[in-house]
Amino acid sequence: MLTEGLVVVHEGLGEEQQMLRRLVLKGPIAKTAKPGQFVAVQVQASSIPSYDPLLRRPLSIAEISPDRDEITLLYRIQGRGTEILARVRCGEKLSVMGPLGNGFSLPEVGELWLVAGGIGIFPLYALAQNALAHGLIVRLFWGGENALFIKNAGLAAWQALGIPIHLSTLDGILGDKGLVTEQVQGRLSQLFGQTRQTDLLGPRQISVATCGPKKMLQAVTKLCMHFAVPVQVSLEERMGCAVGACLGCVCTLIDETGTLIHRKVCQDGPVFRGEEVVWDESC
Amino acid sequence: MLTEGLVVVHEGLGEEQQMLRRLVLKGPIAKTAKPGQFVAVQVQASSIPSYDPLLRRPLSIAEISPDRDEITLLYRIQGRGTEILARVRCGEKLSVMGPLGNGFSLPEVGELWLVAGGIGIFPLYALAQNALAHGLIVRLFWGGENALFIKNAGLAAWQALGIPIHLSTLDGILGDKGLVTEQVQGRLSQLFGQTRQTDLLGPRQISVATCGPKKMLQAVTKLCMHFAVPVQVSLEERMGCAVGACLGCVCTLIDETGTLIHRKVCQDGPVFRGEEVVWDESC
Amino acid sequence: MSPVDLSTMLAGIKLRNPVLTCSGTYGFGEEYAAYCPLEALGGITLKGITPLPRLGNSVPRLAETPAGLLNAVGLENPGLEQFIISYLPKVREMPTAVIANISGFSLEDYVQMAEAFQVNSGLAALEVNISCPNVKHGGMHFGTDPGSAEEVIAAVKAATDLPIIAKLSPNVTDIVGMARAAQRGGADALSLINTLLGMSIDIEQQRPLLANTFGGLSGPAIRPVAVRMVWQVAEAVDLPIIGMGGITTWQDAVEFFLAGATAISIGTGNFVNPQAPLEILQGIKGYCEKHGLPSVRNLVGLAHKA
Amino acid sequence: MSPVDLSTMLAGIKLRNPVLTCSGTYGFGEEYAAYCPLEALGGITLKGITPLPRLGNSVPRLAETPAGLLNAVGLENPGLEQFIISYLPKVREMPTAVIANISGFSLEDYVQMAEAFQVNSGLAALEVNISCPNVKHGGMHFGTDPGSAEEVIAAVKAATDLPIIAKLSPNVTDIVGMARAAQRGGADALSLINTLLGMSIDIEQQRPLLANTFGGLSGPAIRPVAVRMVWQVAEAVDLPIIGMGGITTWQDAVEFFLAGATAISIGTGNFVNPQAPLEILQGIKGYCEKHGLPSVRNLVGLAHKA
Ligand SMILES: Cc1cc2nc3c(=O)[nH]c(=O)nc-3n(C[C@H](O)[C@H](O)[C@H](O)COP(=O)(O)OP(=O)(O)OC[C@H]3O[C@@H](n4cnc5c(N)ncnc54)[C@H](O)[C@@H]3O)c2cc1C
Ligand SMILES: Cc1cc2nc3c(=O)[nH]c(=O)nc-3n(C[C@H](O)[C@H](O)[C@H](O)COP(=O)(O)OP(=O)(O)OC[C@H]3O[C@@H](n4cnc5c(N)ncnc54)[C@H](O)[C@@H]3O)c2cc1C
Ligand SMILES: Cc1cc2nc3c(=O)[nH]c(=O)nc-3n(C[C@H](O)[C@H](O)[C@H](O)COP(=O)(O)O)c2cc1C
Ligand SMILES: Cc1cc2nc3c(=O)[nH]c(=O)nc-3n(C[C@H](O)[C@H](O)[C@H](O)COP(=O)(O)O)c2cc1C
Ligand code: FES
Ligand code: FES
Repeated sequence: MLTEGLVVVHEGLGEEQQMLRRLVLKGPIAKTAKPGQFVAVQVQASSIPSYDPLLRRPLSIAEISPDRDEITLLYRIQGRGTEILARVRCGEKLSVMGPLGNGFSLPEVGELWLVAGGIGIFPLYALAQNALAHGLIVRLFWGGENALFIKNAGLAAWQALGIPIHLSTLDGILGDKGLVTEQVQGRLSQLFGQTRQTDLLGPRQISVATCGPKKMLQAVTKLCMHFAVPVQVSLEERMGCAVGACLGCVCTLIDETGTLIHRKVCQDGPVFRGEEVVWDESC
Repeated sequence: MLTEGLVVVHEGLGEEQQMLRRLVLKGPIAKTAKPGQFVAVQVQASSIPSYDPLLRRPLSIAEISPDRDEITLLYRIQGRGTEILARVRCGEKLSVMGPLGNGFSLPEVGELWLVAGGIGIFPLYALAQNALAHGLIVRLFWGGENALFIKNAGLAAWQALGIPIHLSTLDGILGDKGLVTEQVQGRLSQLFGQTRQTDLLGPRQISVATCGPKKMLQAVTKLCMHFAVPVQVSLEERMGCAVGACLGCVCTLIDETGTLIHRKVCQDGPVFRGEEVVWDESC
Repeated sequence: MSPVDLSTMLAGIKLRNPVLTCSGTYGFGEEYAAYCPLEALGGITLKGITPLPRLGNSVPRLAETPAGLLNAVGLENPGLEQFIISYLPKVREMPTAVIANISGFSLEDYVQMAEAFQVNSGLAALEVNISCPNVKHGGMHFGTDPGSAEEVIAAVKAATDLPIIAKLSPNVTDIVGMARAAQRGGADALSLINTLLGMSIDIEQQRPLLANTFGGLSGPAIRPVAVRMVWQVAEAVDLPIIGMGGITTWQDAVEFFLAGATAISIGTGNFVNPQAPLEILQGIKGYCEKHGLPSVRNLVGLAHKA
Repeated sequence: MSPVDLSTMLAGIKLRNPVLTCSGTYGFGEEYAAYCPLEALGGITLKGITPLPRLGNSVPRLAETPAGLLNAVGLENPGLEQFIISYLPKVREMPTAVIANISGFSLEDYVQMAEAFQVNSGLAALEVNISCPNVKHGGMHFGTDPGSAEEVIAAVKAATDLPIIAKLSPNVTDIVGMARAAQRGGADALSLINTLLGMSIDIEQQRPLLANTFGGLSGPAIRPVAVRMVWQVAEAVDLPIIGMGGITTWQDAVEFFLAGATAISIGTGNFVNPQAPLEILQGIKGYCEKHGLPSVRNLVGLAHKA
């Protein structure tokens, strides 16, 4: 769906040096969007006839308010596109394609662990809200560079959800010192020791949804597979069309027969089952 | 000189459908600018890293306030560049090159006739102010499409100068019906009949400064030459560098020896002596 | 005034209108259906296929450049067999003209694919890509040497009863020479242009941005080169031209018609605005009305007469 | 850490730094002096000159395109004699390396001009433009046929004791072949790239926008093509390269160094930002510091090693 999203909120998220922004768009997308889906946004107000930057920017849907017809996008100013996007003012309209791709699927029962690295936290918020609404137990593991980043990137909003939160920072000033994967590993071994998860689909089943740097997604997937914990990963790739037409954004999966296949992050993803993803860069 | 001009005023000039804008920039340019000179403006706030549109836009300096360090640019939204320029907001900064080119030269004495076609009126205002300040008699001949345009394009400001104004419109609803050149011709023949202007450099010498469509400049020049009235014309041409380095903006002149030569509108102009200009398109 | 006639003829194919979409940018037709109904289009050109399945290049496959896009997909496609089984049957149901696009790495490749596609397949035409610059050596040779171009087009022409559209590479010294070669080979129409060979470097990683090092440059940045080539070929060769290269607005499209294109095709422009084909169609109509032209066919080559 | 060494050697010329300006975009040096002091530049390349004076093409000579600029100046210049009388004497006073750029329409033209410029003129080098695409037929032939390119470079080389920089046209199938031809001819360095041949049409007037119909495309739009050609030539030919084509920021410049350019040259970028050379110089310095490189020379070709 192609719509003109009215900018109703566009503000800094936390302190300026974090270069984070919160953008709320009013439009019909909110009615159909699911957690884990994304939109492709034109970074300049539709009224500006400029071809540079040329392409839309893919941004995850961080919050969905169907009642108010609003979706929230959280983004970091990364390069030219987001830099220009950051200048768009309230009241202006942005051309938005979406909702795009397949989001996360909720487990019927049990505990949903969210594992986030850095700004990988953004798409997980909508998922947490959704999971809680469906009566699931939600637990967050979030690793970030330092306390400042985590506070600025929305910690308060997460705390407001009243769920258990396990933080990791490189300096250890907030949460544990180290990588988020270490905390996940610790808790998994605590639960299963040398064994693997057995009561699949049982009320205490644990499943994981994760988003962040590729290396982290790979590590989390390895852990989960080791303990037989189902894991969904949200991938990123450079996009052209964002609808599956250009084959620009493929990732490599391995199918049941063990053959390597390509899938489109934009259309078949961005969320995939961790065990099917081939992490080798050269694929 | 390359400077960052602070946008202190940016408003519509007259009614919206005329697509006219008034842009006041604060900066050192005002200290040195002369009537008839122009600036080359980047159409997007300097903070936007976009290469489309690529080039600066040449705009004449319509008003110069050295005391307030302000120059006024009046422009019509013509295409992509000015369309984007029109979106720049007060408080933003624009990269400006200027003052550029050679402006009009004031006659020592006598009457200065300003002949404007359409938006060719814009650069003449600063000249009128300057001429009046130097004790010259100033008279305006201005032709426009219709009354609406002329009212919107700043007639009031001209009337405030308290100089004689002769208007022409195609429909004749305001001023005479017809072309501005007809009024100029009428008045010149009235003054000189079959003769030519004789008391050159005398207190009653008449000289002309004109800006507008090429065809009009050509006609005015022809008239002036017929009556031996000195005439300065302000030319337009597409520009690349705006400083005389690329040879993109040449016009053709004929020198004393009668040979055709090229001059750069940006550096040698935009103001030339009418009699030296070769009007033939194919030069 | 009676409504503008948008229909046109291209290489014997009657098209509802002259607005097509480019191979490799429009998938197999369905992907954009939600944004632009297929029945509104004059036709679509399918992603290039090869005899054998190809996984294509590694990622990154795309890099944005000023007003342009570099791509190095590497001709990923299901291969001829899969295509015939799972896609070709659908072609008849498609509410628009469907043009298949074939690529190969040997004369035999092209012939094998041409034989597989005949009029009874429901396809409207076969576009022969002799110019995909992404795959190392791939196609390039055919696309830059007039002799081989003529040879491959002739072989394809002999192998199928479908109209043949030769898609030319802009990465040549003499585009007119290539067009003439395609004509000698028996091409019924020409597609101009494919992408310009380019690359960009990640200055932080200090290595090429694309996994494939080189990529094909498309988008508004290349439009002046595309218009120039359409103009030159239109002056010299008497074949209908499908103009493409950076078309994003109706003004861009009109530029190609005036330069001599019989139809136009939109590629990267769909990424910028998935409704570009619709808006362009409207714009062309409006332009013809404004200029009192009864048919879009009256636009073709108009600027040459000036 | 000791300051970054910005000096470099190019074809035996010692340059203060590797930032030059492009022929035809920087006049004869003085025009931009108020914006960018000449003594800050590594060198400047003068507007192309021909044996006889030329008025060049009619206007319009320029057309803006997406992230690009079309120009058809048509080699307007005062001619060799006037140049020698009124300009050459000033060269010695210029506080930077001055490279003359010569164009011609016959072998004799080139030889005549080469003979007129020797080391004692104070010029640092002679750039031979065999590729100006603006003038109908002009130069084009030399720029697209390896044989003639080799011939003209050899003739020029024999006629002067100045270092010879062969400036190549990108409008060829095989840029490496052209570079090799220039090397065989005895070129001491290569300039890559000249403009891409393009055109644009005024859809209201329904005629070409440029009086000359065709023009040369420059600016950011062509950068990916320029970087690709610099990369390809750097891999194949052992000659120093002056990289140009769309350079507007220091990041652009670094891209060319990493691709294999020994020096870079700024053309259209000056129009966008007349202080671009200064900012680019600063940026290169900062980049080298950040990456711990003692000299800008360490940047050259770095991305090939990845
Ligand atoms: C499905 C998906 C969801 C995303 N969600 C978010 C989000 O919620 N918040 C957020 O801050 N970022 C998100 N990203 C990353 C975001 O798209 C990039 O940061 C952004 O495109 C950078 O654009 P730029 O012009 O600022 O950077 P530049 O580096 O200048 O961009 C240059 C080109 O590379 C592309 N590009 C650069 N980085 C990425 C990347 N990481 N992924 C895909 N394309 C990239 C750009 O789209 C552009 O085409 C998401 C990416 C994907 C694929
Ligand atoms: C010395 C000089 C002074 C000028 N002063 C004024 C002024 O005070 N007020 C005003 O409204 N206009 C003025 N103009 C015209 C103004 O520069 C153009 O209207 C403007 O550049 C159009 O840009 P655009 O992108 O909106 O139009 P587009 O048509 O999209 O521009 C496309 C390209 O053509 C160039 N171009 C288009 N029209 C002209 C033109 N008439 N002259 C030169 N280049 C052109 C643009 O600069 C751009 O490079 C002046 C022009 C010159 C040469
Ligand atoms: C992502 C992508 C994939 C492409 N794949 C093909 C292809 O498979 N076969 C082909 O002939 N052209 C292919 N092309 C070239 C386009 O069909 C078209 O010729 C070119 O992009 C210029 O048009 P544009 O500027 O409108 O995109 C591809 C282009 C892009 C951007
Ligand atoms: C207005 C203009 C005039 C030019 N004149 C010449 C010339 O006389 N001789 C020449 O070798 N190249 C000439 N060029 C090409 C430039 O030197 C340069 O190779 C090309 O513009 C690419 O660099 P850029 O994108 O930085 O401008 C000219 C370019 C422009 C824009
Ligand atoms: S971005 Fe085009 S297929 Fe995914
Ligand atoms: S615009 Fe470059 S010389 Fe006038």
